[in-house]
Amino acid sequence: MASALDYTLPVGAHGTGAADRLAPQLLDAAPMLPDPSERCPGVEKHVRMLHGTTTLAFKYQGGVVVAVDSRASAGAYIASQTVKKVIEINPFLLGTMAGGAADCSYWERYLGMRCRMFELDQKKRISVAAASKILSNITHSYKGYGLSMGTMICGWDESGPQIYYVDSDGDRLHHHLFSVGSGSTFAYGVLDTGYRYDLTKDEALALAQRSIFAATYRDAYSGGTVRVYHIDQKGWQRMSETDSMELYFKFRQEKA
Amino acid sequence: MSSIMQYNGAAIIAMAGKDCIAIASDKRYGIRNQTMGCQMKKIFQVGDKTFVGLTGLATDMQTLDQKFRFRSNMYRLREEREMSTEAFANMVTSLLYEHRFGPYFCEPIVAGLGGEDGKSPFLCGMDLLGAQVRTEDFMVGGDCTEALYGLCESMYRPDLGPDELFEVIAQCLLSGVDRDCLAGWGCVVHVLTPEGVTTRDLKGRMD
Amino acid sequence: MDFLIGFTGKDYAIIAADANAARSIMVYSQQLDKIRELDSHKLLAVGGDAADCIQEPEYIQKNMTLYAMRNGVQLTTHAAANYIRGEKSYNLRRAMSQVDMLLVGYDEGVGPSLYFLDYLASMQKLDYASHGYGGFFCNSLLDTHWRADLTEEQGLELLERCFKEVQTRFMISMPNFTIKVVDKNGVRTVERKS
Amino acid sequence: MSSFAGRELLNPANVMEASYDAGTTLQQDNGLNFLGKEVDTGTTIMAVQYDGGVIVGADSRVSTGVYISNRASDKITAVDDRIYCCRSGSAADTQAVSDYVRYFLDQHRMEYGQPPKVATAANLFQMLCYQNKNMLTAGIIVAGWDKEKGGQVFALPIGGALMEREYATGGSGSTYIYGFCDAFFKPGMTKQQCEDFVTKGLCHAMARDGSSGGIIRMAIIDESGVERKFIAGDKLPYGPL
Amino acid sequence: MLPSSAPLHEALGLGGFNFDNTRRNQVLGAQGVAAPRVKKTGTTIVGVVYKDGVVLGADTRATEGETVCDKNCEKIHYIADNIWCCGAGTSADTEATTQLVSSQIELHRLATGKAPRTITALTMLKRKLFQYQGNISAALVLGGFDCNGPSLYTVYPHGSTDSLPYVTMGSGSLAAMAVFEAEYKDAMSVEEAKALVQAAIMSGINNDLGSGGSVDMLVINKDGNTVLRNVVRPNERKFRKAGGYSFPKGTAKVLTQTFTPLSSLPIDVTTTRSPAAMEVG
Amino acid sequence: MSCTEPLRLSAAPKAGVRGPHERRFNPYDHNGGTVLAVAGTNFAIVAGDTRMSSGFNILSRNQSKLLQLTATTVLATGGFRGDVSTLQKLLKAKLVEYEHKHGEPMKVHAIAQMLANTLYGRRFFPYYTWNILSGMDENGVGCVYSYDPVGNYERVRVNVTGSGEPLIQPLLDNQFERQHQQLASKPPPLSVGQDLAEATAIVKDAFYSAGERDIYTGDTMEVCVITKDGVKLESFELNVD
Repeated sequence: MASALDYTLPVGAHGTGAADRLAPQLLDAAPMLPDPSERCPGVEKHVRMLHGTTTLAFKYQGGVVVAVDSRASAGAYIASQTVKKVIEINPFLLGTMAGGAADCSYWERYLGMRCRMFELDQKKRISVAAASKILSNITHSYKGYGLSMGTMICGWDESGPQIYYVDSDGDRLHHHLFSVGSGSTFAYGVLDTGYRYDLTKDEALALAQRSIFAATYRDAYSGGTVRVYHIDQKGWQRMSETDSMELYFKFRQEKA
Repeated sequence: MSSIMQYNGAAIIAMAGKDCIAIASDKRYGIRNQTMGCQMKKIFQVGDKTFVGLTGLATDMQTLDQKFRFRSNMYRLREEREMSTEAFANMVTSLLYEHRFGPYFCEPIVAGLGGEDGKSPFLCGMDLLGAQVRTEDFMVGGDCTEALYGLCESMYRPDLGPDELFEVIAQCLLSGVDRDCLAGWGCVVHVLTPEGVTTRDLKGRMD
Repeated sequence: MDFLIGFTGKDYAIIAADANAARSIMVYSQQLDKIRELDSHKLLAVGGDAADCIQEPEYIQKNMTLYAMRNGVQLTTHAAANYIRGEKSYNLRRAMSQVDMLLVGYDEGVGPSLYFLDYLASMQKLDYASHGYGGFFCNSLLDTHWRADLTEEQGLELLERCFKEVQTRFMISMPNFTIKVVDKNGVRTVERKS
Repeated sequence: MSSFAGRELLNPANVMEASYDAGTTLQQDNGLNFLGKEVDTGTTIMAVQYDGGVIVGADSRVSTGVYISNRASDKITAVDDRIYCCRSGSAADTQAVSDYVRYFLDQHRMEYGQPPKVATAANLFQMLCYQNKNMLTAGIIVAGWDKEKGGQVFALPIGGALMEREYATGGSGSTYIYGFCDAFFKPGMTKQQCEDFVTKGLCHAMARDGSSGGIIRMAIIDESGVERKFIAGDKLPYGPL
Repeated sequence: MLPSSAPLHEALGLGGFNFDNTRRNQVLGAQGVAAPRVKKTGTTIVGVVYKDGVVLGADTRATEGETVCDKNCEKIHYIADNIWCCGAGTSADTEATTQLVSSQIELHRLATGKAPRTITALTMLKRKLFQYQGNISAALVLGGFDCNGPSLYTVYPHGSTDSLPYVTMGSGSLAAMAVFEAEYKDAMSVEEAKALVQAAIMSGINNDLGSGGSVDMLVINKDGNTVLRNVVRPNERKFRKAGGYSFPKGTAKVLTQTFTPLSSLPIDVTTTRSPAAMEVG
Repeated sequence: MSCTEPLRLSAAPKAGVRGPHERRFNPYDHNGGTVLAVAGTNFAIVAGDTRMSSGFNILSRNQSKLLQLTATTVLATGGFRGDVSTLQKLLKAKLVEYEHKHGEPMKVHAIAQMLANTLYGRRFFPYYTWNILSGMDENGVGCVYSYDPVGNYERVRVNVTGSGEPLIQPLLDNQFERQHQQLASKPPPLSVGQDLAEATAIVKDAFYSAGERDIYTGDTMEVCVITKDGVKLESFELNVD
């Protein structure tokens, strides 16, 4: 099969076979490529970055909860308030987006295709570990080119619920709780305090929502809708999509 | 890279109506991307019929507010009369231009009622060096001026009454800050008529 | 790298700071008190440039004492906050000092109050606030758990949660914290329960 | 992207313009940056002694970047009745300096009750240019006639040196006619010979140098007074001497 | 308390530039924050000498970056009744500089008892601009009519000046100069001169994005001056949505509302409110 | 004037003096302009201005930014004109190829994904273009896809991009999303509630407002109305300054 891309990217013709062909590691430095920002004022207004973002995922006794905000900013300008930062890779796998919106959505879509190929090839579902490894191999092969991604691959496989963090440097971590993005510190504050492994499902969903909301309130670059997903052995389910403005006034009323 | 004018974030609109003016601001106090509080005062009443809205660096907003108050109070003591809105605007200009080579990072908007009858709207915006822009319709300031210009340019109509003016300015500000990361977290609108000032807090997005 | 945190509660205000004195890659001491008692009912927590953190609050404290001696009356917390802001904004223009501050105080008839001042001399009266990287972890915690009617015990408990969060997530080790409280009886230091 | 980090403290133009550097190309650096770029008389000027006086000549082009902001300027400025200077370099600087010199020479004439000497004027120019050399871009030729020494030419290159010469050329166009001058200058020319020499020289410099052009302006200074002449742009005597 | 921050300079009203913030702003700049934009007049300004006087012209657009911040500003500034000055560059600088010279000229007129001359204004302007070495970004076209007849000058920010029968300045100067170079003739009538100036400004408005709005003109001759504000308004908005946008009362959600009658307004808000109610000092 | 005490002309440092800087060829330019699209319940509106500019200069007053791809899809593209033309050519070729292969024109959602892939294919040397794709979806509802230059895309109700984006988008939000209008009805899920006439009036008004304030938006606006029957194009005069 030809390259997944229209034009061959500078490196990495990623084959679709089970064994990943690693791209040649000859990148001492990023390639000297033309950059529109040198000549075109306001280029940052147009390339959608999810630098300001809050995403989180954690494991608990009932599975995995994934929650995200929905803002894409370009400088101080809000380019979109309705970004879907959870990418539904397949019925058992979710990916989150932070960093370059196009990078995340393209490569996670590509990952979906690779996971499907794996299934057809092996007659079984891919593990979360393997899926995240494919992604981190890709990002590592493009290291230094300027990709920007901070993503969590979450899912349920034979070993149960799993969360892997993969970023554009090729880093890949396995843990039970992550938050990624500029608002992640704020989300961590609420999350760490409220987190226990034996949370009930409702508590877990509420905690995730509350954590993302806390970040949308404090972090200028996070906002919009708080989306919460839940993954258990039957696959993922979209649990709620709530405007953070509604949440603010709801929580304020609860406090009063 | 963000500008120093976006360090704390602000958005202000002033509009002229029929024998009234409205001036509105957001309420966020932030430090870069972190919102520290959402009760910040950005519009200051410096005289009976004069408001000044300040956008820019918070510390300079507060310093300038004090200087404006000092000067307008001194004027009142010396002259035994209120400073007219126009005189106040000119005072602000000269104060800012005095700091031409080390400016306050602050762009004021002066709005008030004046003229012979004491109820003609007066609106004046300034850049941080004190160059005045006087308009008869609306004036915007802050870090989402483009959004506010676009909204006001379409939604503003001349000769609105105080209540209609309030609704228009409220829509302009609420929709404007919705596209700006650094402003919002609630809005406040003052409507000045020859009878008095109506101040309203608006429900806005808090993200 | 300092971490300051404070909030008002029911009839008291509480303020805390980490106790690290560090430079470059090493720690000199983990017993440093960063909260200065300005007078009987006011506490000022400072963070930022180490030298400025000694000079600036000392200067403020001495001048406030001088004012009280000359005029026979102490500044209210509000007045003190404005005085500090004025001094800071003036100093900014000559010798860019880099000190972030939290001021808490208790005044008869007003109750407890907290003022937030950043190194650029902008000032806000807030219910709860924090400075430093720790704030990135704790502000959301305060947003979620702070209430106007927290008792002192609840307040201390909330503080402990914040400390724990900072110790969990923040890269720099902060083993010790100073906690001080101001209420109608004046200022006092609170020992952490081990 | 550039910030205003590391820029000069007291240079608000830099500070204020920083945002343009950072984001926009509005401030065109190719042509019309009339605020940032200084007006520059990229110029050909010359002054030549002849038997009985001096002739000073200059082109008339003044440019701001690539834009000709004045195509008929007069770079020959009188600082006294019979003392003229030709200006090259920054228009603002040379105008300011020559204004000062004219003022000092006026005072001087009143104090001493007689016309100042050319050397006096040249020395005043030298003092101003040398003492303010850090801020001035001024290449000046002072020429004139006085009773003591007749026609004289002083060259004042950028930096504030002062040299008396039989003839002097200056400005960006002068480099094109060094050879011409070396070949055709001779001491003790007649007025007509000298005039031909100056017009030919200027004309060839203007033909080759992009920053010089327009018309030729001249002043012929001798005991009888000053005669101003100009040669229109379409009448330039380009060609062999 | 020590009066360390006593604004002595301010209390004495000494005037002149104040450099208090300069160091602070530099330090802030070194920390990597960008400096803000200032209002500029991208501008086409022109002047032409005709048989009996001078005609000045200007467009009316002021920009802040790529946004128009004033659609109808006045760029022809008053110096004296017989001397006017068009300004391009940083708006604050052109206004402050011309105002200052205007008042100096007035004082000069009172001191000497004579009608001011254009060359006097020119000298004042060029001295001031040269003193500040181009840091005051004002590019000016100065026109006047005095005992020596009409005169027209350009003044550049660094303090150099030119005198010509027709001049242009600003970002639209090329477009305007093209019209002048093609159409100018000596000893025009006032009508011809006005038509020429209008054509030059229109050329700037249409072809230069930094210029726009309407055409302002001003004629100065021995009889005084004639201000021709907005003589042509070619860029009036051509379309508005019928009926506009109306929002019935109650559209926006109001959380709290207070009314303060004007007569009872406190003079100094802070002194009358208890500290507890304060938000900012 | 004393010789020992130098006469200082000015203490201010000279403005506009900058160090040397490197110049390189850059294959990008910023040509300004604005495009927008609105999805209605049974129509879609695509609009764009026709000004093409560079710096302070207008390069063309009549350069359309709209391209009809199929009977009911229109692509609106702003940005660097060189990349716009290349992208348009490439897309047209791909659509023809698709139609030959599959015997039917490409559906709008497929075009949307194909465009995203095309843009991302140049991730490291991007087409500096911003695109809005609009058409009718399989249910006969108008649809709008908004893109960033490297191919992130999203289906939205309304979108505007280009130099007028920050001016127009909040107005469209206000009129079509109505978040802060507690008395107004909320829009349907994928489209706006207004009818064609009302939506067109708002779009036109938004462009005229942007033309007032954005220097890069002007000359002519083209409005394309897409219905199930096809595409209708109208033009309106904007300001020319």
